[in-house]
Amino acid sequence: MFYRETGQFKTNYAGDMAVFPILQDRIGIALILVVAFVLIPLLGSDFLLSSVMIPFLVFSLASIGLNILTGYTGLISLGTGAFMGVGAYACYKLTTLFPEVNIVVWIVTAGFFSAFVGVLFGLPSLRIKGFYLAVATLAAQFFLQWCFTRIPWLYNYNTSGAIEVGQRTLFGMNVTGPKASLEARYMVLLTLVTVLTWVASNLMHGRIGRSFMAVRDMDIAAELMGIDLLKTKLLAFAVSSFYAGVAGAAMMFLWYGGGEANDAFNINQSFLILFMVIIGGLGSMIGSFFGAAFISMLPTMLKFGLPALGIPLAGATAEHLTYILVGSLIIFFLIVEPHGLARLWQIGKQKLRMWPFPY
Amino acid sequence: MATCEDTFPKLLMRNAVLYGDLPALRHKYLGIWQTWTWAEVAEIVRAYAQGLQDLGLVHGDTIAIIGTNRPKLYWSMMAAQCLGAIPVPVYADSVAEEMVYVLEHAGVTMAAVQDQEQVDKIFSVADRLPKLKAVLYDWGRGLRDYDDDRLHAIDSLIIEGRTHFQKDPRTVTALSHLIEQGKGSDVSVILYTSGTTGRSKGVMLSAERCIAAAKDSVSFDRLDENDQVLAYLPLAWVGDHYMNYAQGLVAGFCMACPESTDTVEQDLREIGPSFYFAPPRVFENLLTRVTIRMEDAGAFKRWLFKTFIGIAKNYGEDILNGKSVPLGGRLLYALGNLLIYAPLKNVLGFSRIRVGYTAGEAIGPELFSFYRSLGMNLKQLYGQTEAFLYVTVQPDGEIRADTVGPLAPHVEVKLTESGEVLFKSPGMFLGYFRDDERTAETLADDGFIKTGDAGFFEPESGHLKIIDRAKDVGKLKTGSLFPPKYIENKLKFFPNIKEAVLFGDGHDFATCFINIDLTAVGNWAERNNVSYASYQELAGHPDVYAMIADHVTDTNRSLAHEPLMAGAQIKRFLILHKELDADDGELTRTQKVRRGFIAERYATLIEALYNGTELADITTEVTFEDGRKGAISARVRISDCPVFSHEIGKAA
Amino acid sequence: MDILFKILIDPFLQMGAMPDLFVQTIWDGFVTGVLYALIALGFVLIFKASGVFNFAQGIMVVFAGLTLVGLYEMGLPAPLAVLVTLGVMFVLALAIERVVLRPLVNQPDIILFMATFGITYFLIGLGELIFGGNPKQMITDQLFLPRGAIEVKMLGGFVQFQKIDIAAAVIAVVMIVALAVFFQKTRIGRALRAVADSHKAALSVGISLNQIWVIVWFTAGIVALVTGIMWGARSDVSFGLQVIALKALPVLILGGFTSVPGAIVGGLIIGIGEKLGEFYWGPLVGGGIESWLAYCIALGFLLFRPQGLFGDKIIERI
Amino acid sequence: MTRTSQSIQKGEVLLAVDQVSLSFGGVKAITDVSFDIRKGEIRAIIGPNGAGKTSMLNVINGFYHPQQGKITFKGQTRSKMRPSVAAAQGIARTFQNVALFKGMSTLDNIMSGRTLKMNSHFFWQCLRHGPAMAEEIRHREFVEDIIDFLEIQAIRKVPVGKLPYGLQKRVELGRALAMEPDLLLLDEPMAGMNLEEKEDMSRFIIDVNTQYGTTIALIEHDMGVVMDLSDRVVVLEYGRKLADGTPDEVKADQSVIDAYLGVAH
Repeated sequence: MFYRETGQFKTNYAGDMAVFPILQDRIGIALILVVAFVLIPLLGSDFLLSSVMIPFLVFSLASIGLNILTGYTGLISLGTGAFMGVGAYACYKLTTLFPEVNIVVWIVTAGFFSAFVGVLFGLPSLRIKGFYLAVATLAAQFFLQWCFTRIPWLYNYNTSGAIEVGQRTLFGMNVTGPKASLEARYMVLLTLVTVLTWVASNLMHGRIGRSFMAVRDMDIAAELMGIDLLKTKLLAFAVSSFYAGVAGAAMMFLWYGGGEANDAFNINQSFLILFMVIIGGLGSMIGSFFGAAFISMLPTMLKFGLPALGIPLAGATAEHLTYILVGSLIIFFLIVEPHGLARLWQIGKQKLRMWPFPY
Repeated sequence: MATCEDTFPKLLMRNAVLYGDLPALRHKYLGIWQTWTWAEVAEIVRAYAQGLQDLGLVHGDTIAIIGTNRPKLYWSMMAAQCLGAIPVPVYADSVAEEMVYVLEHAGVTMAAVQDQEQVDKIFSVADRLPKLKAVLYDWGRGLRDYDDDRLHAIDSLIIEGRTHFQKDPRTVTALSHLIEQGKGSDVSVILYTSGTTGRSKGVMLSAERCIAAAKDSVSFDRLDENDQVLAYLPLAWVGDHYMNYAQGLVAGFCMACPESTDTVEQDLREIGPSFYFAPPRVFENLLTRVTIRMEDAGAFKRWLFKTFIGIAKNYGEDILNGKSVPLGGRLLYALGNLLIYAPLKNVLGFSRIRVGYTAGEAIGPELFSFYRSLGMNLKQLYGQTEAFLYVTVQPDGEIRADTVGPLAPHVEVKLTESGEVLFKSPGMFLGYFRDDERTAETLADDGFIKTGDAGFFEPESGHLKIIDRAKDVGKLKTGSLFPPKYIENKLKFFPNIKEAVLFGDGHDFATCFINIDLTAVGNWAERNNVSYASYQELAGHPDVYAMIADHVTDTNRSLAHEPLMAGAQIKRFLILHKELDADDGELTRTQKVRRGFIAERYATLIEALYNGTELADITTEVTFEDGRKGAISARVRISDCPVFSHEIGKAA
Repeated sequence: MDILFKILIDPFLQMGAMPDLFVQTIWDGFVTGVLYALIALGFVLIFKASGVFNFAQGIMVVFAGLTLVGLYEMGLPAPLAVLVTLGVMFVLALAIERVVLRPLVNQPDIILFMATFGITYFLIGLGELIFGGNPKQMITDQLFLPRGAIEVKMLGGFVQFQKIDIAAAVIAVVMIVALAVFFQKTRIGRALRAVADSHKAALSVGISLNQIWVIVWFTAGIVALVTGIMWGARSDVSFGLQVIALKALPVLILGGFTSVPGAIVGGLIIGIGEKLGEFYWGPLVGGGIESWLAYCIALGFLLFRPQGLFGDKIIERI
Repeated sequence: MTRTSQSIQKGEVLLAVDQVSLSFGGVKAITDVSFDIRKGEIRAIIGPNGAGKTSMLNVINGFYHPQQGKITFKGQTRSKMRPSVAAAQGIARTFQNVALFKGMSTLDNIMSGRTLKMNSHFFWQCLRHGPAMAEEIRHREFVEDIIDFLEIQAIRKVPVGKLPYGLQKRVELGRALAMEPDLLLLDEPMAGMNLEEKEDMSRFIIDVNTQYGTTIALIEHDMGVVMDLSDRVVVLEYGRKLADGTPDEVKADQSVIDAYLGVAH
């Protein structure tokens, strides 16, 4: 309906293969970026930044990671939480060993560490498929979690046994630690997410993305076409874990500002992110964002929403109700649209493009 | 400068200078719109011409052009014209038998064709084309192991031309010289009209006249090098040659060729032409599909669509014609434009159309005003191949569905007492190729050309109104006027009716054959879960009969309101058991009804229409896709319809 | 060298040195194994019949246990409480079939898998809402379960057998036998087995797929209840249990998702294996390895037999 | 478009199957079968169901590993080989029941056939610029030729899952062609097609063979088609070779008539 595609034709392949070939889409993206980069930091309340946007961004990053593995390559993983953990602890060690190096550098570098670990635990994926693999990844989850708590070196022998985020600056501005302003942390995080999303979508639109999906859709055919299954799957694990790692590091340093593995990187975290991917839509970048938004904001909405609606809640009861609601909502969504919010979005968009026709 | 170009090659060279870097031609090929600027096209055409010359194409030779709208075929025309040879575009979908008549009659020495299919056709009849020296193909798939030394790839010809230029530069100037010498008075192209009667005639057109005519219409519609058109109509049809080829070269606008016949719609949407031309049939099918697709929409959307189309009906045309419209109306229309019209035009690929024409047949008033009311500047023109199209044309602001407008610039028209329209026009033809007899028939002694159409000028507006083919306008025994096509068009506006053929001349009342529209009725059948195996079965279905009967009755009612036509209401009709088909000779290649032929072929049915029987048996020979012949026989039901008296328009 | 000794030799010397302790460990492992097996069993039942990877099995155990205790605390006599709990489990099975399985029929496995996550969350919330989040004591005596321990003097030391553990083992065996009979002898049982092979076959036995789902989920519910009681009796009834319940998963990869005997053997291997590991090798790395050892055992195992203990070899076709 | 494989000339042996036997846990699928495929020919493998035709293809492209016998391709002899390696050496195939990547568009499916030929660095892939984009475009051009060749422009961007069966088969052929194979294995390319689709498909097969000089080995049930298309036919029955020769020779062969043609008609 708002689409005016008549006369938008491509005279070269670069244009035809663009990620957003339609003008109106490019405009839309531009608007979103403006809102995210300018309006929110200027006008957004602390509450919006701290309890909505920052969690949302961190989870988006994580679910993009898992989506690359599960959505695009068809390998289910229940170890995302742990891989995030690897990122967080790697970043912690790095920045304590080399405090002078810019923290953002370390947050990204941390990703490579978890990528490496991801590859290690991805090795079985050649022989194991489906749920067997899913369970196998639980090994990673529990083993790594155990390491985080049992190897004091990882948390610098803090008595708390937790990561304690120190003061770090970027362009002379505090971006981590207690003194860091919400806006600063938000901007750093947002930039990270934007860039990494762009990279991920580039990868998925190219040769690598295609071989991932080939493995997902019909691994035998893929192999007979010369796609090396092991290499491809391991690459998927690497990329996926990289994103998870960065997300983990970002979570610790830009959101939590310190914390302990058993709370931050436990099995539930892994499940939560798997939810996001599935509710959001397997094999869809934008789906990862939808899923992250939905799952990460739901509890907040309930906690503050229900009282606003005049339903008085004791903290505990709210907690329980949230569980019930989340559970029911998940089932509900799976029933309405098993292909996730992304599919809904897609259908809606198609309708707009075809308006006034139904298809 | 603008005056001296009296041939198309000269125009091409001019454009190469004037609009060197502007796009001249686009072709959706290999997934993207390959684009050539005027300069590039000129270079290619020159090289191509050289190649043709080396193959022995000379001034006065005829070269057949067979295929869909593809750049290389247009270049073939240009290149041939550079050498003073005469391109003869031929309908690509004609079966070999039909094609050979034209090729034979035109005595072609070469043929530029699209692909293997056409090559095979030509070679299958090669023995009857003694002069045939070479066959040039655009798309080489499957031709790899053909060993016929007459076969050449157009590409390789162009390359050879280039190498020849490099080898000896004198040829370059020689060619330029040849182009310069081209005389505007020479025959520029021969267009074979698939005559509604008998064998098709080769209309010879001279370059200077073509260009003169094109210049008039270009300035009339203010077309310029920034316009863009989609070339999707048959090369052999005057419509394409005039609108795209001639006007394109004169105005220097860009012509886009679709990727394949089954992607035209998509390509239209991508290109978004600013100048658009289509026969009424196209608009008709489009509207039918729009209606069908909207029926599948949700209740709310359907309501929205209905309401705002209604609003458009009320205000749309007036707004377009610059008449005064109440503010409320304008606001509603603006809203409708936001919600429905603009999006709809966008989906159809009409958003950018500045000027749109329809011609070739009278267009149903409702159909016509539907598109106009959307804010699309659709106009009518009346023309002929012999006139190189324009006889009359509607200027902006003077648009009406029921007329074809006042005279086009520099056109003279006079009417015989029998009402036949005669004209003289800038683009008028030189005569029929190798057919002086019929040329004489067509030319009135004072040099005017007979159109064979009956019409009259509306006194107040001076617009020409075409009723029908002069010889088709008949009288019923009752003495009242019987213009079949006029009534057929009324019928054909119903989405469910694809084709209608009226009979009545010399009878005491009017009757008609109906062809249902398989898409529309089929869709209806689906929604009312009426199951059917074939067109024949669906056509015979009682519910379908009932539905069509309603349509006919409505038509009668509207006829009753028109003094001239009231007598010609339809008393009985039947639904044909098969679709009328060009391959069976029932339609022309431009999908016009061949009344006479049908009358013979279905004589038994016509008889039944008048002798009052309920059922009639018929056996007809049909030609299948692959050219095989077979026979189908059927029992056809005939149904009666109420007629209305003129004064009150109630059932008599 | 020294480290190699610590890993490869030393533990076995210890075993030899104190055989009574060794036996003790084995026994503990055995009992835990039995309970793992029970959870896995419920899981296998469902996977066989409805192809659903039921993540909720663990929480069903907790939920069953909680309900039982909760009802008792509300004043119902124990036996009645048991009956009512069974009723609840049945209603639960019905509800799941109606609300979750039926609408999601023919969806990809992963979707159903996720749905069971939904169920898990729902049950956690519901359970805590009704019975509160804090741990409860299992009503051992009221259910006539033995307390205390038998000390057996053997191998130059004392080995302690908790009565409740023995009971657990016995009951587990009884139930497995019962199930086996149910599957082999009864009409429904046969139908269930048929379903595992092909859904058509089941219908031919004259039972609708939906009924079958209710039945298996209910059966799984019963198994859950028993497991809940046993676990509860050994430690206490709390949501902490669900993480332990995850241990059923490695058991499953070991035994294969569809094999009942696999579940049992797998359970025992995992149970014993991890106890031994924890006891003899754990100290080397600072203990607590129970949390992941099971998975690593299973994983290592999978690499050599991807189809699990009792699965058939997979021949890939095109 | 095919780089005609270096050493081997048209008419020479491209692939030789020598005394190959294959069995699954005791069940014999193929019993010492030998035959060869010459460069540039269309070779048909026919036989009743369960004659081991598909297994034969699977052996040729390394998906199954024969217990005995050896395969010589382009002069290199091997008994075991990973499918991906076989693909790299220039063996492509289509499948009996279409094995397309359902989630992807026609274009992407065929593009994925180019994977082996693409090698731009991961770094550039991340940016999707410079070398990566250049490479992407280069191969897009190549793929577009195939799309044009197979006349599937209209469905270029349609997810293959939505396509009718006949078209899917065509896309699959396109994907195989994208690999520029020296040897193209077609497993029942016309199964479940109507007459018109069959005619199209055989036209494409012949065109591929003549245009690109690709050697083709195909399994097909439709006797008429096989006899028209192929230069030579090998007949299998119960995993054994029954006959081998030109269509006419095979048609004339008594054992074949009894075993196969007999029952077929």
